[in-house]
Amino acid sequence: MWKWITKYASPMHFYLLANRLTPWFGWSAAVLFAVGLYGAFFYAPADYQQGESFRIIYIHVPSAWMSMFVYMVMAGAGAAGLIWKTKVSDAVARSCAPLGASFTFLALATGSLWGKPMWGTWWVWDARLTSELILLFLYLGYIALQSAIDDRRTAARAGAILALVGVVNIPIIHYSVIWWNTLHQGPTISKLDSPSIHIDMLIPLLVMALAFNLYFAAMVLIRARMEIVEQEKNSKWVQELIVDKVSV
Amino acid sequence: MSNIPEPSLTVNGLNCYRYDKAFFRGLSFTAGAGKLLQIEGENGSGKTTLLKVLCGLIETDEGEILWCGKSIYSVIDEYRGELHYLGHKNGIKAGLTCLENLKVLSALGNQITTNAYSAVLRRYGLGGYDNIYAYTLSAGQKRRLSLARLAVNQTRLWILDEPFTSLDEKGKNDMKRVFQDHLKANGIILLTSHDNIQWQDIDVTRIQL
Amino acid sequence: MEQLENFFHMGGYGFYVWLSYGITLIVLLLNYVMPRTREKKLVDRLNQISKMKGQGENES
Amino acid sequence: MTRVRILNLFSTILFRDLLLGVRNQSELVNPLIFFIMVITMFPLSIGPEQSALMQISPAIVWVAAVLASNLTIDGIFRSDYEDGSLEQMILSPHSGFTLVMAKILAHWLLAGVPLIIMVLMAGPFLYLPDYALQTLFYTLLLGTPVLSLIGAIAGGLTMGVRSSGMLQALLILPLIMPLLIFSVSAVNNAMKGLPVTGELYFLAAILVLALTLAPIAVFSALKIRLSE
Repeated sequence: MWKWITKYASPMHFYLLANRLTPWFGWSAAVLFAVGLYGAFFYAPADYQQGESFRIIYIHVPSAWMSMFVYMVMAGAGAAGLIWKTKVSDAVARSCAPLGASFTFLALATGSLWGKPMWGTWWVWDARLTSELILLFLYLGYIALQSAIDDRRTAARAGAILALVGVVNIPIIHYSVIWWNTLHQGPTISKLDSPSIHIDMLIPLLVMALAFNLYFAAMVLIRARMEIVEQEKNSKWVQELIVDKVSV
Repeated sequence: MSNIPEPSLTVNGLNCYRYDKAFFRGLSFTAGAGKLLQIEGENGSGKTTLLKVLCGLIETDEGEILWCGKSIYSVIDEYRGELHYLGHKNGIKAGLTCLENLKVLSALGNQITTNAYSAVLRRYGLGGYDNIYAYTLSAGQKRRLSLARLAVNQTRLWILDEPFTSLDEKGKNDMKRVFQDHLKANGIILLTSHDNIQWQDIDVTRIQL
Repeated sequence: MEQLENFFHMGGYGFYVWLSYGITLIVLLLNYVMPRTREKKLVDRLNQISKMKGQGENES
Repeated sequence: MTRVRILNLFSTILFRDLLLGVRNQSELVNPLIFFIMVITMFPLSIGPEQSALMQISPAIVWVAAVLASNLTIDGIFRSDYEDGSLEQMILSPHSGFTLVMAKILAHWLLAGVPLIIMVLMAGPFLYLPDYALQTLFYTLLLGTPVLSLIGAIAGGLTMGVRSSGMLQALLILPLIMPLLIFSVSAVNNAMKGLPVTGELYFLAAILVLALTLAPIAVFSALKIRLSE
C-alpha cells in the first residue's frame, strides 16, 4: 500500500493518472446529471405545500452536502501534505478550495432563491443558511491566505493548518448557530428541512448528489493537474511530456 | 564543554530546491572536532538556505544530516542544545538593554554557564554598555552583542551566516581569537563569508556552492 | 406546445427555479473552463520558451 | 533539571514581552482608544435614546472588543519575526509549547486585560445596566483569552505576509463567531434576568478547547513560516 501511495504521489504519475481518470469521472457525472434532472422535473411529484419551487432542493441540498464534504477533503489533503510532505496533496488541497467555495455559494444562492417565494425576502437567518455563510467565510479566508503567500510549499502548509483549525471549528459553529437560532426564533423546524421526503422525491436527490460528487472528482483532478504543471513547469518531465508532446 | 568527546557533523547527498530552482545537489562534507568550514558562493547560490537546512529550520528533500552519527531530526532537541545559529538578522531586541538581551539569550540556551554578563560584554567590546538600550547601538555594536551569545552558552557547533558583517578590523581580530579558542576546545564552526578572510593559523576547509 | 409552456411556467415559480438552475449551470461550467484555459495558456507559454530555446541552440 | 529550565524560559519570555509592551505605551493604548471610538459611533448613528441603545449594547460592546483585539494580533510575532529573535526561540532546545504559551499569555495581559477594564468602564456609555456588568465581566474573562489564542494562530500564519493585518481579520472573524453568539446572548439574558449558566459553560468549553489545541497550531505555523 505504501509503495502505491509514493508511486502516485510523484507529480508525473499523478499527472498521467489524472489524465486517464478525468474523462471517466466527467462523462459519468454528465450522465448522472441528465438522469437526476429528468427525475427531478418529471419523475418526482410536486410538493403539496411548496408546489414546484420545491424542485430547487435538487441542487440546493447536494451542493450544501458537497460544501461540507469538500472542506473535509481539503483538510485531509492538507494534513497528508503536512505529514508526508507530498507535493500532490498540496496541489489537491489547493484546488479543492475554489470548488468548495463555489458549492457553498451555490448552496447559499439556491437557498435564498428557494426561500424568496415562501418568506418574501431574499435572505432569512435560518440556522443552516447561516452555517453555510460562515463556511463560505472559512473558504474565502483559506483562499486569501493561499494567494498572499508566494512560496508555494509554505502556502500549502499554512493553508493546511488553517483548514485543520477550521475543521475543528465547524461543529462548534454548527451547534452554536443552531443554539442561537432556536434561542431567537423558537423551536420551529428549520424551514429548509423537508421533514419526511417521499421516496419518489428521494431517488432523484441521491442521483443528483452522486452526480455532484463525480463532477467534483473530475474538476479537482483537472485543477490539481493544472496546479502540478504550474508547480513543476521547469522540471524535466513537464518538458518532454507536455511541451514536446512525447506520448507515454 | 558538554560531555560529547568527539562532536562531528556529516552531510551526505544533500540537495534542496526552493522556488522550483535547484540550489545545490548531492552536497556531502564532514566537519570534525576542531574544524572550521567556510562556505563560499556568489549571491543567491543558497548559502543561507544551506545553513538553515543544517539547523533543521528547513526540511531537506533528499539527503541526510548526521550529528555524531545520528540524524538531526531524531535528536533535534539535543542537537539544538549543542548549536548556535547566527543569521543575517541579529536576533536581539532593540527595546531591551544589552544586559536584558543577554539574559533572554541565555534562557533560550541549554545550560547557563556564565551569568557574568557584564564580563562577556566587556570581552566583546561592549564594556559599560550594560544598561544601554540596544536601539542606540551602531550596526557593528549590535553585531557584537549578537555574537556575544556565543560566550553566554557553551555549545559545540557554531553555524554563523556572515559573522563579520559591519565589524571593524579590531572586531574581526577579536572574533578570530574567539574562534581559535573554540576550535582548540574541540568545537566546530561553519560559516559563510563574502570577503575571503585570511585565517592565519587555522586550517580551513572551503566548500564551494 | 402548451405542455411545454407550463413546464417553463413551473406552477408560478418558474423564475426562481430556472434562475437557480441557471446559476448552478454557470458556476459548474466556470469551474470546468477556467482551469483548462489557464493550463492551456501555461502550456503555450512553455512551448514558446522551448521554441525560443530551440532556436537559440541551433543558432549558437 | 529541565523542569526548572522550562519554568525559567517561560518566565523569561513572559517578562521580556511584558517589559517590551510596557516600554512603548502607544502600542498598548491605541487599541483602547479605537475601542472607545467604535463605541461612540453607535449613539451618534442610532440616536441617544436609552431604550434603543440599551437593547443592543451587549452586541456593540462585544463587536467593538473583537475588532479592537484584532488590531493587536499583529504585534505578537511581527517584531520578533523581523529582528530574528523568533528564529532563536524556535531553535532553542526547549519545547515550543512553553514559548508559544508565554507569548500568548503576555499578549493577553497586555491587550486583553486592559480591554476588559475599558469595556466595563464603557458600559454606561450605552446605558448597559449595572447588574449585567458582572455577567459581561465573566464573558470577557472567558472570551478574551480565546481571542488571543485564535489571534496567535492567525498571527503565526500571516507573519511577514504583505497586508497581514487585513488577512488576520479574515482568518480570525469566522472562528470567533460562536464566541460572539454565546457572550452576547449571556449578557442579554442577564439584562432580562434569565439564567446565564448555559452560555458561560459553553464559553468555558471553547476556552479549554482553544487552550489545548491553539498552541500546537501556532507552533507549527511558526515553524512553517520560518522555513521559507
